[in-house]
Amino acid sequence: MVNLESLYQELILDHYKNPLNKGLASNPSASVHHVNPSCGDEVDLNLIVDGELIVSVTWDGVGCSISQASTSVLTDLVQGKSAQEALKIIDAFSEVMSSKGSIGGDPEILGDAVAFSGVSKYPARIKCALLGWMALKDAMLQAKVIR
Amino acid sequence: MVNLESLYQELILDHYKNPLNKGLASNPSASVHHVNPSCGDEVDLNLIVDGELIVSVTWDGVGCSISQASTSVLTDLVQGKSAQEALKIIDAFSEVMSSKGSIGGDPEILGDAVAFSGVSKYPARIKCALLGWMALKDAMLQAKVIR
Amino acid sequence: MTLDVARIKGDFPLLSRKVRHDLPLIYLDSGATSQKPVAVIEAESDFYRLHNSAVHRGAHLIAEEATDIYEGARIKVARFIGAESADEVIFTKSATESINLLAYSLGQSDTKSSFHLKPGASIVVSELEHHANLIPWQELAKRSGASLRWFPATEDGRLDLSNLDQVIDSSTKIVALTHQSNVTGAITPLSEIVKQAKSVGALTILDSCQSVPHFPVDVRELGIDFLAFSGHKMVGPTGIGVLWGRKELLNQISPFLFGGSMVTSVSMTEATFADTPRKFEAGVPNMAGAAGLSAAVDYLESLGMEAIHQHELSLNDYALAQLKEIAGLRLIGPYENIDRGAVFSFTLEGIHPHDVGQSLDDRGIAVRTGHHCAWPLMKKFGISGTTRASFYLYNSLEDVDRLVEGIYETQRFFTARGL
Amino acid sequence: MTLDVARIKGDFPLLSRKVRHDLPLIYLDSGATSQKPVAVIEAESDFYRLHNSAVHRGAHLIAEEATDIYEGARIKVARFIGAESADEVIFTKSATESINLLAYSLGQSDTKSSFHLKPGASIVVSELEHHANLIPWQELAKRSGASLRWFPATEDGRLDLSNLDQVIDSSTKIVALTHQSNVTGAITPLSEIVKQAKSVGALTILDSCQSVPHFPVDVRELGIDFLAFSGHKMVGPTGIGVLWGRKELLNQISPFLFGGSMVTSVSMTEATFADTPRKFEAGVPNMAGAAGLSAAVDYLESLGMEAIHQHELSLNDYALAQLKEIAGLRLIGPYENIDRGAVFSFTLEGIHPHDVGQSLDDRGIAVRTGHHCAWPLMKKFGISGTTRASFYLYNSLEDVDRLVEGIYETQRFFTARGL
Ligand SMILES: Cc1ncc(COP(=O)(O)O)c(C=O)c1O
Ligand SMILES: Cc1ncc(COP(=O)(O)O)c(C=O)c1O
Repeated sequence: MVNLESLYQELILDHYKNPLNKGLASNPSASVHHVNPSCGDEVDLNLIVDGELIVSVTWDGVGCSISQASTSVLTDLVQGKSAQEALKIIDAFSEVMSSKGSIGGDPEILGDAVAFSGVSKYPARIKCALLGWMALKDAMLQAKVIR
Repeated sequence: MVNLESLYQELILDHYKNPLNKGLASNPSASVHHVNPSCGDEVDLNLIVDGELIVSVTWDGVGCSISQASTSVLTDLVQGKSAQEALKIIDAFSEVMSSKGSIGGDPEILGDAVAFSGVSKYPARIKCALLGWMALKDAMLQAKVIR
Repeated sequence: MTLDVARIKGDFPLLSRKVRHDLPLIYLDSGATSQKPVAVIEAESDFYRLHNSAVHRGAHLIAEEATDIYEGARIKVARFIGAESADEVIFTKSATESINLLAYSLGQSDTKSSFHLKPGASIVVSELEHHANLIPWQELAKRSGASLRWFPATEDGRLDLSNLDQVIDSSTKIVALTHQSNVTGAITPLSEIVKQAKSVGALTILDSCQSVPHFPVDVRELGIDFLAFSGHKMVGPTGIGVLWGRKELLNQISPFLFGGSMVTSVSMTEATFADTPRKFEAGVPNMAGAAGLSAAVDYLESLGMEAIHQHELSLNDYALAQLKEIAGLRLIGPYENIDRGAVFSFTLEGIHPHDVGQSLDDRGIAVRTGHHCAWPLMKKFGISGTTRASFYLYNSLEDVDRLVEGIYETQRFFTARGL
Repeated sequence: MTLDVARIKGDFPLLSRKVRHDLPLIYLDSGATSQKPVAVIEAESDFYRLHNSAVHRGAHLIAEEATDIYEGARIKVARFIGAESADEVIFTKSATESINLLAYSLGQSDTKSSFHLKPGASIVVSELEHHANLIPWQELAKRSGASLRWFPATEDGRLDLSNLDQVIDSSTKIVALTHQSNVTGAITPLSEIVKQAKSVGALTILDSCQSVPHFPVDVRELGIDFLAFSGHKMVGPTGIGVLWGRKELLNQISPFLFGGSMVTSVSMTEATFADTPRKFEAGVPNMAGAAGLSAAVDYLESLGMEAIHQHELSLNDYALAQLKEIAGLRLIGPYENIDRGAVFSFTLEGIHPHDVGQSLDDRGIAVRTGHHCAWPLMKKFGISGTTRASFYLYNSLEDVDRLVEGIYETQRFFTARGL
């Protein structure tokens, strides 16, 4: 049984208080707006690519600590990676989220995002954790760097 | 507990085999068509009045023994009565039908129609027994001999 | 017999009821609604006792559990009918709602859609339809100006497909047919119909109220577009039905009921809608009903749909042989045991169906009488109604004997009284 | 306290559930759905065990019993809300369906009808509406060309009626309002509104999802035309709702769902429809649900609706006094215990509602978080959601203490972590 302490790890609340890459950069290659209709959390995300390379992911949004922190961690993680690498990271994170707590996630791939593995025990919060990640996937599709 | 024998009394089956006043008279004061939508039983009924007096009630129809016999008994019973008297008979019969078997009915008022008292134990058949009776009431309303 | 009926009867509490004159009940009215095994009854009550909470809404443990149960039911139903994904399964209150949902939603298709209905377009049904798969299309035809066409019924109560490509032609947008007639038991041969519908670009909609409970149904194999059925006829609870549809179609058509849990955003003047299945499930759904339906699917699968079908074929053989022998009995439906379910609608010379039903009821045999919500079919056969005995997985050959005996006794009773 | 809450809790099996960390459950989410007493659960299962059969259809004893139970439920509900006759009570699957039924049916009113909607006509709602009483009217406005108007919400989450006769004017055909807000708990003062609606000839429709379960409601006293509510919020089963309407109006408006048991005659091309309530209840209904709803009404009446109301007023007094004291807590709804139900929506400075809900859940306290299907109201208050604790007849003063304690602990937990 996960407890509150292990769910709200320091890293998560730190990103919530001091989010990275918040504030939308101009002239994005793709720009998306995603909502979690069950709670009203929102994220706007701007993606700038150079060829296959992710140059910058900036965002703005309102929402709970989980959705905001996980978007912050994500944007930091994928900066400078190729679109394919980013997609692998997103897929790995999605797998952790749908594992009901059985997969902790590989820190080599997921970096700080492993801190969110406790969320997968709380079905109602999974969508929070994935909000920014699904937005980025969508943006990459729009920018045609993945299919 | 009513049994089949007491439900299907000889009188009922006799009227079913040899219905009275079947065949519609022409030039009616009022003419109605009633259906029991749950089983498809139908009755057409023509009423001829002279002032307040019921001169003739003729009918045609298809349906089960209960609906056909009870219409036959009815038409015989009200012939020559005043509309008010007929209404009293109809109300008395309706009361028996909604009594769930607790009221047998007054033979002075209901005549042969007391034979149908067993029907009130079978909710699904009450509408059969009342089909012609409700048609006559409707016809009397249309002919404006009752309100 | 492939099913152990004695054991199965024991699973259904109602079947040990005593009825008139303290007689044991012989329940032959499963075409109207089936009885429920203990497992289904307890799935509902366990939901209330342990997991009741509003799905998709709460921020707490019980709400998570309720959501798991509800979405688990969706996955189970999807597998049961061979759907591509659970998103293709929409829970409604009944087959009636499922079909009306479609009729309203398709009626909203905009002018650019290939399903847009206008004068000149046609909707195809049949003379065998239950009112639930007839009146919604009559009303849609009226609203849209499209015309309603139908396959006639043959003498033995099957679809007359002799004019297949005149009935379904290039004007046809919708073909909505029963998969098994609730009156005659005839099972609709689908492959030619679906082929023709596909070739003209029409949608095929199947009313499978009387098929999904009785034999294996695989929506992908059938090649149809939509399918509707009710839980209560397949040993499941009342108040829950299913609409299955191909996902790309469900995502194209408009929502039907509007309210909570089906939106992506809402302002005072405008709302945008979620994808299927959410967009079709406004409001707090029948969660206990879904739990019960899930248990019903488990129950049916534990027996095996093919075994249930074989069981009904055995009942058919046994019943048809005896019913044929009864003088004055006219079967409304096929006499041969091919492509038919264990449903026997009949008339008895000189005795009205209502009186037949009453007499059988007096002997503990529960049947249905009347037009069976298929009034046009009655008119076609020139009758005002039939007596219908419909069998299911808990009925035995002895139940057939009791019915046949009851019919003979009924004839004797009324003949003795001069009918 | 007027209710013996300890004894009442014992009637509700789910309330003795243990949740996270083996804590006893404190259920404060009755605004989403209520828990069910044993009497309701057993009414449903008894229906299946003893009386299950298709109502209005069979020719046999069990069908008679099922019909008696189903129609008995209708009579009971009619008395409970003060209807003139049982014919005024229509069973639907939910309040959501009830309201959509009205929106579709009224939208069909022909041009001669005084309810006919066309450009220039208006429909009135409020900023406090649940999506179920908002989106159906948005859609009707779109379909008909009528305009949608609304009463704004005041700072304390009530209806702002200061412009009553500008909002409801001679163009108004429909006034559809919530009787008690599911977010703020504010109870709508009806007499002036109904008077104004009557004076302009508009229909008044009440969404009483949050009122009928909580205090005495008498439709004749209120002078309204239609009323909608759900069984599952009033200790009844899921999958059953009610639409009440004045009989002469119900007989005037068109049916909504088409199918079996709602007709007087049917041919291949045309059908004619029965009177209310039959014409609105196509198909085999949720019979077990009706049996359960009937038992729910019995249960509520055994406690007394006035006693339930007084109980909630005591909870209000107790809760409001403590919630006021919590620094950083903003109540979305009235602070004073006048015309409000025991529903407390709040935000906590610096902590998102989702995180509040998660923390309370971890302490065994079940609340709801988010927009509560009242998104426009959230926008009005400039927030993305609230945490909502909603109380009912089985909640005690101790439950209030647990909530308040939980809020303080939540604040300490997150403050200690720098929020
Ligand atoms: C005020 C209000 N109206 C309508 C509804 C919709 O009720 P249901 O989902 O039972 O149809 C709800 C509950 O969710 C409500 O609180
Ligand atoms: C063939 C058929 N279609 C539709 C229906 C309607 O089903 P329900 O009343 O459960 O909506 C029935 C059953 O009554 C049926 O037998």
